[in-house]
Amino acid sequence: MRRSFKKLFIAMLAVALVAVVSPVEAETLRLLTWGGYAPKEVIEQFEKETGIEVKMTKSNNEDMISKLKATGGSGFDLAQPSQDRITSAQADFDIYKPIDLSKIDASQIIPSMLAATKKNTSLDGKVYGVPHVWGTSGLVVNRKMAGQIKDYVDLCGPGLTGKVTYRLKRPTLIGFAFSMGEDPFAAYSDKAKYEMILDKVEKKLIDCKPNVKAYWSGGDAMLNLMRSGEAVAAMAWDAGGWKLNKDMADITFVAPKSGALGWIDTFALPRKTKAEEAAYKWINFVMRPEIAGKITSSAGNFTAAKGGDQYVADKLKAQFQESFPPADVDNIKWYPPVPPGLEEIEGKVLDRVKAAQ
Amino acid sequence: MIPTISSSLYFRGTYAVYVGLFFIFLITPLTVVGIFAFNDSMFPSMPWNGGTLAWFLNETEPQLGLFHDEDLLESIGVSFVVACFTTIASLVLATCNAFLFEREQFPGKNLLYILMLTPLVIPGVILGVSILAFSSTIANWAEMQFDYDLEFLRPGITLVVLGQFAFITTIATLVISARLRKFDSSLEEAAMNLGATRIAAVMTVTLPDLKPALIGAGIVCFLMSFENFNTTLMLVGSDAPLTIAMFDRLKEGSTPVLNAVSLLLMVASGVLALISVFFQSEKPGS
Amino acid sequence: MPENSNVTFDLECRQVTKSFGDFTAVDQVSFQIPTGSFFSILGPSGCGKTTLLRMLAGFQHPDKGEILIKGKSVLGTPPNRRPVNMVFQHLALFPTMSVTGNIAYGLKRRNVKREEIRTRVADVLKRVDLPDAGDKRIDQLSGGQKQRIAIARCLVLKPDVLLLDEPLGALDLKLREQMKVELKLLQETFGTTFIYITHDQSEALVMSDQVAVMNQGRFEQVGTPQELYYHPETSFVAGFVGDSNRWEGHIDAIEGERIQIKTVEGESFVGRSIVKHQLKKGDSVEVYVRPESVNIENPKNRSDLPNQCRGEVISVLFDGARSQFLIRLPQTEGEISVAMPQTGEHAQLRKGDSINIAWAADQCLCFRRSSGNHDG
Amino acid sequence: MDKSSYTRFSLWILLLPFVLWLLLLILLPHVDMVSISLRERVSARNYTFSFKNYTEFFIEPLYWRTFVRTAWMSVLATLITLLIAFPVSYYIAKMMRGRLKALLFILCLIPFWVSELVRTYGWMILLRETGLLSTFLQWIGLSDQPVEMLYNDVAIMIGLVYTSMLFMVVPLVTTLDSLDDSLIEAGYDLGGSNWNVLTEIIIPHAMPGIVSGCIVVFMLSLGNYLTPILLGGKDSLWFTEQIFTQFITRFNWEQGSAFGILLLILSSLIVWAGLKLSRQSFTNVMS
Repeated sequence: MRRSFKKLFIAMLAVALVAVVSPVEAETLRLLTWGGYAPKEVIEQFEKETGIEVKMTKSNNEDMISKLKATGGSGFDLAQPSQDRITSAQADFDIYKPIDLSKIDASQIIPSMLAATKKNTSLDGKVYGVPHVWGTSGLVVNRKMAGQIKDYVDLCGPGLTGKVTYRLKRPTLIGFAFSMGEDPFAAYSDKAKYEMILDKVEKKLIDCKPNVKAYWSGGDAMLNLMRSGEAVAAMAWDAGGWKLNKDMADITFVAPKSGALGWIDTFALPRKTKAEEAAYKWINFVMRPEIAGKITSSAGNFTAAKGGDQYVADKLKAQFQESFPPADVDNIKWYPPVPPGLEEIEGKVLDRVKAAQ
Repeated sequence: MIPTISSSLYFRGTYAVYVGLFFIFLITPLTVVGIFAFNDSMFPSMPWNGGTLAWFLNETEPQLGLFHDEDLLESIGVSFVVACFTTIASLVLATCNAFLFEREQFPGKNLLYILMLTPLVIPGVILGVSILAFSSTIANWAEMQFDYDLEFLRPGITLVVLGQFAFITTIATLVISARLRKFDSSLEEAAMNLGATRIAAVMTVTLPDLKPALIGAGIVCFLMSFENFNTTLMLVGSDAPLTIAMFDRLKEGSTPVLNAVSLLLMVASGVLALISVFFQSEKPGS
Repeated sequence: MPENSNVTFDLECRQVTKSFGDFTAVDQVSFQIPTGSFFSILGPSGCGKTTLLRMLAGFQHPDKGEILIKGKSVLGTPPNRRPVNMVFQHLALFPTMSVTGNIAYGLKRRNVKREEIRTRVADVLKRVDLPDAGDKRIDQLSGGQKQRIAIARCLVLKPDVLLLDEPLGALDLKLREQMKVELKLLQETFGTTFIYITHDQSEALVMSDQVAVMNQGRFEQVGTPQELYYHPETSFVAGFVGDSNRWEGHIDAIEGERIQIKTVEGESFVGRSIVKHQLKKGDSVEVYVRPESVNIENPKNRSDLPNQCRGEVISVLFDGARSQFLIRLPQTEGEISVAMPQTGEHAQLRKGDSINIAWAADQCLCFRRSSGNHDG
Repeated sequence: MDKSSYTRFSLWILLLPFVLWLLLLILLPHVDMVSISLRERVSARNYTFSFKNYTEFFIEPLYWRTFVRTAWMSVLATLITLLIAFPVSYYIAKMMRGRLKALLFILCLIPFWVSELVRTYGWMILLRETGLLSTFLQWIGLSDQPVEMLYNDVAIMIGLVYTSMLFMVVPLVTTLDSLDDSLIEAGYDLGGSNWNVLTEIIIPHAMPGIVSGCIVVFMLSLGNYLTPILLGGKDSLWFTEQIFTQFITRFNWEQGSAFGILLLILSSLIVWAGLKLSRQSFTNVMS
């Protein structure tokens, strides 16, 4: 028996040692990204073409910043934060590395989006982001059961007790502010004004709480709630609405009256990226129109790749046009960069909403 | 209220029913998890759509089975490696600690003993957070001073192991100390008297005697590491252990593949439990 | 103890002292043990005998003094290098090993060759009369067998001195009696020097060539069992070795070796003084009389012993060969134990009978009262 | 070699790894956390010493409320666990014999062999609107529409009690097992009633087990994250969640550290008070 114990112990030691000693096989690219932005198919094609292995970690804006803050900008080789969240995080925590634009094939990218992103992600004259996927936040509504919902505030309407879901994150605050007739973006530079707006929103959200089934945090959670009928309306991303629409015609994405919130997710290099070349290769690879099309099909959102939409299924285009009549496209509110300090105020509002009963 | 004291049939009956209900309470959630691993539905919920093994074996989305779900399999691998390291490190230190506190006399021993026990009353979250904060402080300082990144101090497997090691050691120490306390130290003296050096005496006499405790503690360490969530969550890097991977999916409302993983875990734990029972009941000297 | 340079000593202690804080466990103990003898250290628990033994084994280090084995100091030698082996109080057989494993343990530590280990283990097992026990587990052995294995485990190493720490304590009475004899025989066949510590006087008296009586860290007396029994040199030895009746009193008169004592209760006894005590008239003394040295007088045929009493039987304590009468002395209400003669004489005495008892002055030992009292 | 230097040497060898572990993994991280919690961000990458993170806690009622609620729910969970576990432990320790006893005891350990996540997951499947209990209630006709039993305090409580049950049962069975039957028999023999025997013989004897079980269960509940989050849903409101939120979604380590320290102080205070009330010593109870 003693021998078997020794064997067990030695076996464990061996496993542990092998795990340590075994070198990282091929070159790897560690992606910190959103669900759907790196579909299996695309990864496989990239691996075949370059021999670089891709390892993907699903994440969201806050999580990306917090992970990179904790690692001091290491642990990942390429991240995909939204363009408005880059500069403040960079200023505070120094977690990104400037992009070498000469290594980006700019000809593949829609120039207006590239220019806008460049502008919004510049700090001290250095550019930290390149656009990738863009989309909007708005309403996902089960038209049969909650057809009356046209704007964010309608989520708090009567007869919806325990039937709606949204995130407890800053887009919700911004969206509600717009639908309550305020312009939070204009108040970005005026802290006092901004706080006043948020106070109003906070009250609204607390009053709204009985209507909430759950605060979703990941896209799939929202999809499941809507699909199972446990929720009939949600504040969510357009892509989620369209995905649901494919299976259940009653559910679709609706651009709210006060305007959908437009976001652009970017490519940003963590400061201590270990595979910078691979990261550039990946960026140039996924911005190819046919690859961009595949990503759009998987994520449900359009990309900043020139001509990417030719490869997108007609169904999605039709859904987009249905949700966004031309006037609504013009009405999209694009996020300006968040000045530092605002998120702290927002955080407290969110906490208070969460805690209210 | 013991069998030798008679009590009414009614009392005994009620008592037995109560205990029975308790065990139903204990077993139900686990049984349910296991059963729904075989439900042919996209959600781990009613209605029952008939049995299937798809959640183990199916090769394609959307009903991707466990054995083809690379992410889950990889996270099991990560958990396994982490658990191995944690177990080894905790056992080694815990054995040292047991000898330190049971055998040695030194000033401040009581204080150190209490400090040794403190991880039991530090919430796992805080332990994780504090280790994260401290390791980044050091790593940032090293980067400033020497322009060198101490990568192992950044969130990742090493830090996860360290974090788990911090509190699992205490538990292992308690298990091993309890056994060492019962150990007749004259056996060790006898060994030295028969010509063994102190180290040889410990290796040939004391450690074999501690073996059941070491195996028991090892299994406990392994399981605690494998199951840990709170501390790990704060320290995890790009390689997610199983609990973190499962939590990420659970938040999103995952498919019954999670039931499949859970069932697998239950079976594996059951086997470990049997091993430990087997070793504990083993007669000394065989 | 007489010095004798012709005899070789296996073990010699010189002025060995060991204190734990304020408490002196072993106080300037000196003794010598000739080769091949069976030496016992007898004393009540807490007298320091275990500490002394552990210093011999090397588990404790004396504060002062010198320990020599075969004439060489072993103070700097760690326990595992000392040419002594020890049989522990609870034997300390390794439960994780077989009998063979236990016996071979010390040989393995000396890197003895496998073949030789096998023959030596077989040989020693034969000598302790357990030739087939080699493959047994420790928990399969009886108490007596364990005892023999524990001794075999030490003797196979051919130590200069074997230390035994009350190894019979855990055994039941019958087995203990049997093991006493067996131990003595083992010692004789192996010819190894045994140092045996015990609080049981019978073990010490039966087995030993020499016995040291130890009390409060000191050796009170070293001698053969007979010397200790018949000629105790201190009141402690008198009280500890064998049974005794004890009184306190003072000296009324001294006539050579004969002394006249008046006890606290008022009895007058005639006793004998131990030479080295040099008692004077008026000194406080303790008086010891063994129950077995008290005669029960035939009323028709009185002896002329100097100490004569009349008393009433208040209890008959029947215990076979060790039966006693408890007798009250009516003048003083004092009590005295008297051994029941094994001849059957007086067997008819019952509670309430009155009898005459008497004893010789030589059987009535007087010692100066020591300050540290004990209940002998 | 001198014996005393020999043991000194072994002492240092044993002491060194322990002290390293204690310093590097327990003490210094907490010291560092204190120092982080005393920082306030002035501007980007520029911090100053301040108590703001602590005053924040006292000014903002929401943090207070979460704090008190967490402590209160944990105490409640501990008491409920004790009340449920005591009769069961007693049954196993004193009413059962031999194999059946061992079997029941091992059965109690089963939940431990499965991760907390799986346990909570099981309750989610049972309690959710589309779950087993809801379907069952509809099937037997007690309800005509799906019932949501998840996302409320009762669900949290069930989860907490379930998760910590084992840590109460094991110490209780161990101490009750060590109570000699003859003491109970003597209690009855001398005229005691069931109640007398329970309160004057059994409970005093089981006190160390009760206290150690309570401490562990309390700490586990207080530090729990998964159960309140997954079973509590939108109203979970748990203090550990605040800490996670500060660290992860707000990347405000300063505030998070302050909360962590406060939680640590709270838990130490409650454990200390529990020990004082029950007149037990920490070292005795925990080992």
